[in-house]
Amino acid sequence: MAKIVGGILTSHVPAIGGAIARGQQNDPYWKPFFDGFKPVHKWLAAQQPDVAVMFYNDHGLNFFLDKMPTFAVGAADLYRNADEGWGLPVMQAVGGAQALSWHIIEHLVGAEFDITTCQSMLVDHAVMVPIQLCWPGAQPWPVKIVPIVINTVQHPLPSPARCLALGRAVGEALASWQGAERIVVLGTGGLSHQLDGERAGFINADYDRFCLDQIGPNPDAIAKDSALDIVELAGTQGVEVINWIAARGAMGADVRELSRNYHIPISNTAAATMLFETGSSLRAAA
Amino acid sequence: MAKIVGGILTSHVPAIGGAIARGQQNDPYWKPFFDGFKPVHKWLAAQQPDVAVMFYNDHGLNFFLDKMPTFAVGAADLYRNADEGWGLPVMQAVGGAQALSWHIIEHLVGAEFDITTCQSMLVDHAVMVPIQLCWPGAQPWPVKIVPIVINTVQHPLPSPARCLALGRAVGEALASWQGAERIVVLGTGGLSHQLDGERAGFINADYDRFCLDQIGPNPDAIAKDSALDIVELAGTQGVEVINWIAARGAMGADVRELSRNYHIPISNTAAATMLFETGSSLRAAA
Amino acid sequence: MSIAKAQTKERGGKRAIPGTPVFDGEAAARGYALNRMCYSFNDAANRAQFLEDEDGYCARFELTPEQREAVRNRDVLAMIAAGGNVYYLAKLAGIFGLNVQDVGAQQTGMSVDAFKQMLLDQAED
Amino acid sequence: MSIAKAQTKERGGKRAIPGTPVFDGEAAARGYALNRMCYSFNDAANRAQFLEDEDGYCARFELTPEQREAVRNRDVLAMIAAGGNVYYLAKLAGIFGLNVQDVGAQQTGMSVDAFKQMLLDQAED
Ligand SMILES: [Fe+3]
Ligand SMILES: [Fe+3]
Repeated sequence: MAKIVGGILTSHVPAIGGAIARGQQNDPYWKPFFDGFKPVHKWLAAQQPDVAVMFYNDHGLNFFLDKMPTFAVGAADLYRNADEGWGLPVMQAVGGAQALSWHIIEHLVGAEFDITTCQSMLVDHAVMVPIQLCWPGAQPWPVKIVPIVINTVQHPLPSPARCLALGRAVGEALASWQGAERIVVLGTGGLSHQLDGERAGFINADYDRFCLDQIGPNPDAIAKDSALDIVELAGTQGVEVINWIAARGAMGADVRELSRNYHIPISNTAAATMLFETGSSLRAAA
Repeated sequence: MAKIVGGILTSHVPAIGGAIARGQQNDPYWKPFFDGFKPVHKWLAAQQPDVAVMFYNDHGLNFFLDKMPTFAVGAADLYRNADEGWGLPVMQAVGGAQALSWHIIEHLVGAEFDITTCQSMLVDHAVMVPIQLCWPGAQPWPVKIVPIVINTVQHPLPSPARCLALGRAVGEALASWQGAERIVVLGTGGLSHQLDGERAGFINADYDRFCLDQIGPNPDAIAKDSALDIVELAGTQGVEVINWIAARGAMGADVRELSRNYHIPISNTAAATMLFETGSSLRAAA
Repeated sequence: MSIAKAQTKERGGKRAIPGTPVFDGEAAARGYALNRMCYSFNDAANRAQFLEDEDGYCARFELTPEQREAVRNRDVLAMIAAGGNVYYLAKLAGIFGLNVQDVGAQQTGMSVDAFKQMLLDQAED
Repeated sequence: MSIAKAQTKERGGKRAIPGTPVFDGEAAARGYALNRMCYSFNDAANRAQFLEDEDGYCARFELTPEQREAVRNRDVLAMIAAGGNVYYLAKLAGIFGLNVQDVGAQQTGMSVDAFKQMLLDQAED
């Protein structure tokens, strides 16, 4: 039986990829953020997950407005990264956990989630930056992925409550998967930031603290707000926290926070990283 | 206030488009099918709808397996037809009811339907054949459309019950639309047919009669079966009847059947056409 | 409803409907290259290129040997066994001048005339 | 939660959040040509073509006069007013060598240094 070993929530700011490419992890500007991954590295070395189920949003690499899914699930055996137009190095492709993808898809459609299935898909910095952060320098990447993409670009966005329900349905699918994989759940994006408009540069540390405190024990408290509420509270791109909400749903009912890091600013963003142990791994340890 | 004047359900077999292009409507093979549209023409001339909300499935023109939505809603102001690879003449583009599309999209996402929005989209014979059947020779086409695409290609398909719920949610959106349009709902595809496998040529007149009898008064009776049940009962492509189910949902609770036609065979298909007056137009007439 | 469903079997935990391909994830993963090639035939220029150089065109889309063989033999059941989906395969059949009756006849082992007659014989009146 | 939401106004029945573009259907319909052009900038060859012949490139994507003017002036707020979405516009900004701090400074009327300092000043510790 597959096992959900835990979950990682992290920002995916493109500039982090640039800092990695330039080896700036220990520069004063970057060190407070990268240091947040030390407990994650230690935990991953111990847990050795085989598969990462990743909730994120595409930033105009794979999806355009001609076909913009609310929720998309990858079903490929390989996901290529590509040029996004602003100079990040193109990363090595990452393998897909294809059979698990189809298992999740069958469960989601059966549970009345109207997903778009993607048998070929490019993955952008929202996948590649977190992978580089979790497994720095690893080649080939030590995990296969199931990418799950949430629309944060074109309003109307899915409600945070719907994202939480999606995550929980993915968690049910993982719980019923008969493979032997060790699975880690990732949610990428956020926290508060806004790139566009006269309010560009907006950061809301109070709201971010609320999210960091609630996402583990009480994600419904975050998910009760509407997507537009979160745009107002966290900024136009801060709404990417819906990826965290969905990922949290997939972790199952019980989680224990193992580490957290919060740092302002990385680029225009309040950057955060959290690590959770899940109920199933807690039980295994008990 | 917008008004839903009625609904039309019809097969969309590509060969019908070929027969129209060759002017074969009165040939003995074709006449029994085309004659079924006489009451539709008379009714449309009286009702003069401005907008057609069309539920159909794409046949590999606009969507491929790289991005295959369960439900997609068009949001363009113009929809082009294109070469599908087997020789049908390319039809004149049809206008889009763009503001109504976004109204429907807002309502559907708010009601937790995880649709894909399509701001540019090619429409295939499943749109153009029914339009030619309803408005023969009209140039420009007298209606603008809202295309709503249901996945009948890649299993898992949405459950028939989910399709009915989608249609009902679209009906709610139409009922709350403040525009002055007269709206007709179309559902295209079916009835029983199977193109592939050793069972190719399968037709199930008993099941089709059941659908024709129930779709008006009791669509839930059809929608209670699973998509695979319907594949078994109606054939691999006969499952396109889920487009009819969704369209029926959008017509509202009360409909009155005005005409029906059923004819075997058109190409490999049991071809059918139904015309319904909707509750709102019944009330207006009363 | 009084219609009895045809006998179904379970195959690897999945429902099987005799003579009826269900294009699920497993089939789709197997068939991706073939279906992608067929999808390209929406474009007349691509159809012409295929007719000019079938080998080169199939190689460009990285068909599996099984898929290449099925295409070479114009064998629709073999294409389906190799993961082909009929919505896409129909575009390939069009290149060969085959319509859905021709394709149906081939899959059922009938002559085209017999297949057409079988369809007509299902008329109700 | 004790955080008071910022004041919002209704504008044509829609919720407005001050200084905060909401990329809804209306904006998207207005901005489609501009966003489509920006999406093309994922491809380095397209970025080079734009730099070689900006007028021709914008004409090919049928930008509206308002969009063309906003691009000519490198005016991000005007691009957004013309329906641009920042996820796509960021690719255009990249061509001009502007990062998100440059873009933020321009939109807020600050110098880039002041904008960066504003970000740093929000640090909590
Ligand atoms: Fe992001
Ligand atoms: Fe069809």
